[in-house]
Amino acid sequence: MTIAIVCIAGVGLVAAIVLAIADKYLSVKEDPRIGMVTAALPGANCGGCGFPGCDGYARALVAGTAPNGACAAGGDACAAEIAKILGVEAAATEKRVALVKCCGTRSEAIRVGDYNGICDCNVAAATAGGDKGCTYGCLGYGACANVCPKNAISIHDGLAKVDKRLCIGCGKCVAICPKRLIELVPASATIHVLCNNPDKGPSVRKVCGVGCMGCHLCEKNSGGKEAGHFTFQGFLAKVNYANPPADAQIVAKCPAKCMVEDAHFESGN
Amino acid sequence: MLLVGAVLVNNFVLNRFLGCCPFLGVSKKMDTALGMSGAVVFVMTIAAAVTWCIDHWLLTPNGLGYIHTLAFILVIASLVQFIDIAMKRFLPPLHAALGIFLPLITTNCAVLGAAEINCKQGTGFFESVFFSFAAAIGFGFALVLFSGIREKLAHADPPRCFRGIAIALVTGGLLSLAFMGFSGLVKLPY
Amino acid sequence: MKTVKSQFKFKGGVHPDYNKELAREQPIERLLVPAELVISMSQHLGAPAKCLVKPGDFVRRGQVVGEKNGFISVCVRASADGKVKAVEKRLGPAGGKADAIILDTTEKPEGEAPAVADGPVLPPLDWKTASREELLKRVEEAGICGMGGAGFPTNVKLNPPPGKRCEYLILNGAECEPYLTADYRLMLERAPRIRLGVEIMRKILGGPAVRIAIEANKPEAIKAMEAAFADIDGNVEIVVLPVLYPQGSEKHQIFATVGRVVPEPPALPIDVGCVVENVGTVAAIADAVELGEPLLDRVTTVSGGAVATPKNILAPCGTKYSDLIAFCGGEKEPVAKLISGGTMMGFAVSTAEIATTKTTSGLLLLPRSKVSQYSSQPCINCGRCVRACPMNLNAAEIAKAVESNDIKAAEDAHVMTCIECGACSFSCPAYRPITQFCRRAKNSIRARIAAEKAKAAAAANK
Amino acid sequence: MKPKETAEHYILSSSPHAHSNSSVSRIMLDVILALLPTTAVGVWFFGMPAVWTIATCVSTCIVTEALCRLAMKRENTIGDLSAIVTGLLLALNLPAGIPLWMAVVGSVFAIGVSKQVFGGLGMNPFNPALAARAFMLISFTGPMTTWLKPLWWKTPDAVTTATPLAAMKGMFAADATAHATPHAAQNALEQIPSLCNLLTGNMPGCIGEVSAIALAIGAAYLLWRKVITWHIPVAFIATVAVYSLIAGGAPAYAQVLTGGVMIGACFMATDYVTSPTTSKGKLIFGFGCGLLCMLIRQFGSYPEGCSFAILIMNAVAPLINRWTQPKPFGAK
Repeated sequence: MTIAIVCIAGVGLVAAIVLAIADKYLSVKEDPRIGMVTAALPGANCGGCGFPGCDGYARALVAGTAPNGACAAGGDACAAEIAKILGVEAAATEKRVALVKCCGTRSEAIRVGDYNGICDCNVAAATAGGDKGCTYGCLGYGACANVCPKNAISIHDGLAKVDKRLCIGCGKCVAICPKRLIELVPASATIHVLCNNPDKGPSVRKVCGVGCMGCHLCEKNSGGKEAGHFTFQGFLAKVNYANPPADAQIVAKCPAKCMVEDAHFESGN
Repeated sequence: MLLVGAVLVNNFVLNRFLGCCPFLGVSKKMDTALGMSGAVVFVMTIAAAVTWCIDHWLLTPNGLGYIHTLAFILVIASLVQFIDIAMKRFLPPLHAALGIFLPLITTNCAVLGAAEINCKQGTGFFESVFFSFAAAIGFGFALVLFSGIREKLAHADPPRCFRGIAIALVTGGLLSLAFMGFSGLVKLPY
Repeated sequence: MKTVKSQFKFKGGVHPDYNKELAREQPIERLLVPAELVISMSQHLGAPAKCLVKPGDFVRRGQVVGEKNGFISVCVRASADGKVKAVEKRLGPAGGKADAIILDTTEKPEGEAPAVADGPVLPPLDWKTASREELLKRVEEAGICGMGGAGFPTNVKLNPPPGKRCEYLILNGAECEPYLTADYRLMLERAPRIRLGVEIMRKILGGPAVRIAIEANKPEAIKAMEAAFADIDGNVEIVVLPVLYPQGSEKHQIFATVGRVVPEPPALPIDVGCVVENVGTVAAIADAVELGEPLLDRVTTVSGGAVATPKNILAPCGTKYSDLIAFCGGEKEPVAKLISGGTMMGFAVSTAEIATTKTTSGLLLLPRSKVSQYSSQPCINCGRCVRACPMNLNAAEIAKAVESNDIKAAEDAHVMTCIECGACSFSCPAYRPITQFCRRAKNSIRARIAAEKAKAAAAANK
Repeated sequence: MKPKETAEHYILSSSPHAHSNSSVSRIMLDVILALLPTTAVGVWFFGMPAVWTIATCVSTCIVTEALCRLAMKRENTIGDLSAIVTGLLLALNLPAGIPLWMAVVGSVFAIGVSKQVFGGLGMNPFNPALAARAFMLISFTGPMTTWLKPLWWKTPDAVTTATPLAAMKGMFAADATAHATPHAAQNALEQIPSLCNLLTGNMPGCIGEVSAIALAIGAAYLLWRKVITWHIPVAFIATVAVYSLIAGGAPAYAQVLTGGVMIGACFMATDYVTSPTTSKGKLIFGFGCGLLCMLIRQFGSYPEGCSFAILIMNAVAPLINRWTQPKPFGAK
């Protein structure tokens, strides 16, 4: 028995000494911050940041080649901690979320063709411009939903909808949308214009029952041009998110019915 | 013959069901599977040599055969650590390729299993090392095969309840079924 | 001059039903200028032209209305007299939107006599005395781009970068797309024009050998070209190609005629000393030089099972599809699919309000019975697409990778070499949209490269 | 208010807009047609038990496929005929006299465990019929190796008998010790049916694997219909023949014509889903099948290695595919 204990202890001791020596004389010097950042990260190795594992992201962070805050799993707390380690301020910006600027559901916007092919907006748009009559509107083939790392986007009635609570504002959907109709807006904003068609009223009406006609009523009702709550691009009203309108009454007064209060779909689970 | 026997007939994963954890864990991509196989071959061969020495010169003479499992765990764990550190220092390219797999092997039962089998059979030093090497090759072979299938399965669309590890287990079972065909091909002494 | 059989056969390829008998015997007919033309600024490959007119302006036939905008770009000229009704974004056949001039041809420019329909627009040039630069400039002024489908600016093609020499000028008369007969009719009816075009191009390119590639299923065209080129001097051969789709693809034609292999992108045919031009383009060059006639109209085949009388029509660029269909006597039966171009590489469009461009070689009206639907069945790994692929790609793997959103794997499988000929989808027993998967991968890879470039440029500016 | 839509839309799809009109169900129908001669011969030799086995396997496969799709809430795929092909192939790989409940279990395993679990046709890594056969061979070794004697077999007194394969296995060993016991080798050689019987299938074995001529007719039909290419069958059979020439033992023609080699090479190994796509890959695949098959026949503990060999090569197929990617036209 004693021999056994001695043997095991001996083996353990020898191993420990060898390891200790190895660590001291053989180890490679690395930036100590890499280890600290790795520790601060969740360690899930999910790859959501685009780097091979948390360690890879940590190295990129320390090297300054990756933006802080790309770790969706760790969230703000994690970003703040990393910022502390790296000695830079976490960008103190307001939370921004994606907004799909189209409300032309299947029952409101016309279709002009029977699309037969891959369920992806980019290729659908490359096929005769898409099957939707409005060439600016959401095709509903879910390219944005596919790239969303948080599954915050879902397709309802031919339209993409963003769940505000899940969205982390990474902007991947903004980049992938072939119609360029997704925008990052402040999460606090509640009044939105859900249309992306800058054409004249009559041509909008030909393809969609709820398209913005550029009638400027929203502008008038919210205090006129001087108030600066809206900007116009062609015949399309856009909310000035730097100075958003507060009076929810204008929503009901929109004759085109493309204005809503809190457009963010909430899945309820 | 020993090589064929250990690689095909008594394949560690598919017939002895040793090392199932990395078999399922790192077989999603062919590249990682190759890296893992390399690391296993490397560690298993060295571990066999070291454990044989320990067993033969330290434990057996002292009549301590009954604690060899404990001793081997200790030795293999520290050995892997040591290799990790040494490799990082002297062979950085190899470390970059195998590095992340080394810590995983620390607890790999295939390594321990090979050491156990060796000391149970009481084989000579070179035979032990060679057997471990062959077993590791067999493990790597199964791992690479399996990763090929799993890469193919990545495009498959199984029912939701079977996605991920469940379907991998079913596949592993079928692969093991196929390997049954090799039984009797080589009569091993153990 | 001699006629030889092609000695090189590329791997892969398919045999679709050609259906050329529908319009093959129809002589080219001229369409009178329709009441409204939609002249797109993007009729060619590369940057769209810059629009020079505004609503209310009167324009004359041949007047430059769109200015060349960049190196790879050509000018756009008005195809008829008329008044500009509007300048707006219009959908093109490929699904993209571009500025287009809506021209009302019923209102003629004031105070002047109606223009002669075919009057010279540019001063005619004597190609024998004109310099190479003058000829090149004329090709550019005439707004000529490849009329086979891609629309690559011809003056760029005819002006190889320094250090590269054109050894072979290859005339593409393969017309391997099903249904289309526009090039075939052109070769029959305008063979002397094509010969003249060849001589002009030979001068511009510094006297390369000439190969005229025609598929074996067009014996009359081969005869017509033999007659027209009988007394030409120099190294000129007519190469009879086996009937195999995609024989008309630039890379495969180069291989079939002269046995050279164009390397992977970004290599171009000129890197192996070849320039390939469509026969229509060659005839347009002859017109532009000898007659001073810019590229204002082109021959378009209107065919398919649902059109009353299939025809080959010489129509002004910018003619709406609806006008072409009306000229052919309308629809015989309900149209299930309207295709701009051929069935293998053409674009399905959603409306007949789209207008022709310099590259519209055909307009097909397919009835329901001729339309096959794509499905989402899984791949059964039969390997037919791999055998069919003329670029020797593993199309099945690419499609599967794209299907599971693994664009990287598709890139590793060389998806960027894909020429989108459609042979894979054509041969797939599971009716999978393989070509579309390839297209999707290529789009996202291009988008990623563009984004990386933009990022690098932004970083450089900082 | 929704604006007015035109009643009929054009179909919008990406090019090409033409199709070769081949289809999955047509391919499967071709395979079934190609298997008909073999099935007929099997029924002719083994009588009603064969009919019952085939009927049981095919119907169980269809029902299992339908139930699985129903449980998965997916589109029913009986129409692609692949379940019938699986059922037929499995039945042809079973001895005629097998208890029917075992055939049912095997069919359920084939469709349920080795095909639909992976998501159905096109996704399975192993050939369903072969996986089921291997599963049955291991689970019901006795019944799976009890061969019903065909009509006109030369030992009329017995109902069941051994296959020539068992005899041939002995011959490998016998060959090595031929000098010592020439008598044993002679005995074994007598166990092998005549070439004529080998070709027509008048010998004990699975329902579908006995008649080489019927299988060859089916294979020729598939080649003519361009359903399969020559690579896998030729590589497979050639490897078996060359191996037996080199290793000695039973004559090469006997090795090729007995057991599952013919049906395996022409119908099982050529299964699209589980074999490589490129020509080079197919040659390697066929070679591997032949080699493993003979190794198991000579050294393994099972008399027949064909199904195991193909199963193992099924597992290697993704690797072969990966390393035999075609080189693009114009690539260096």
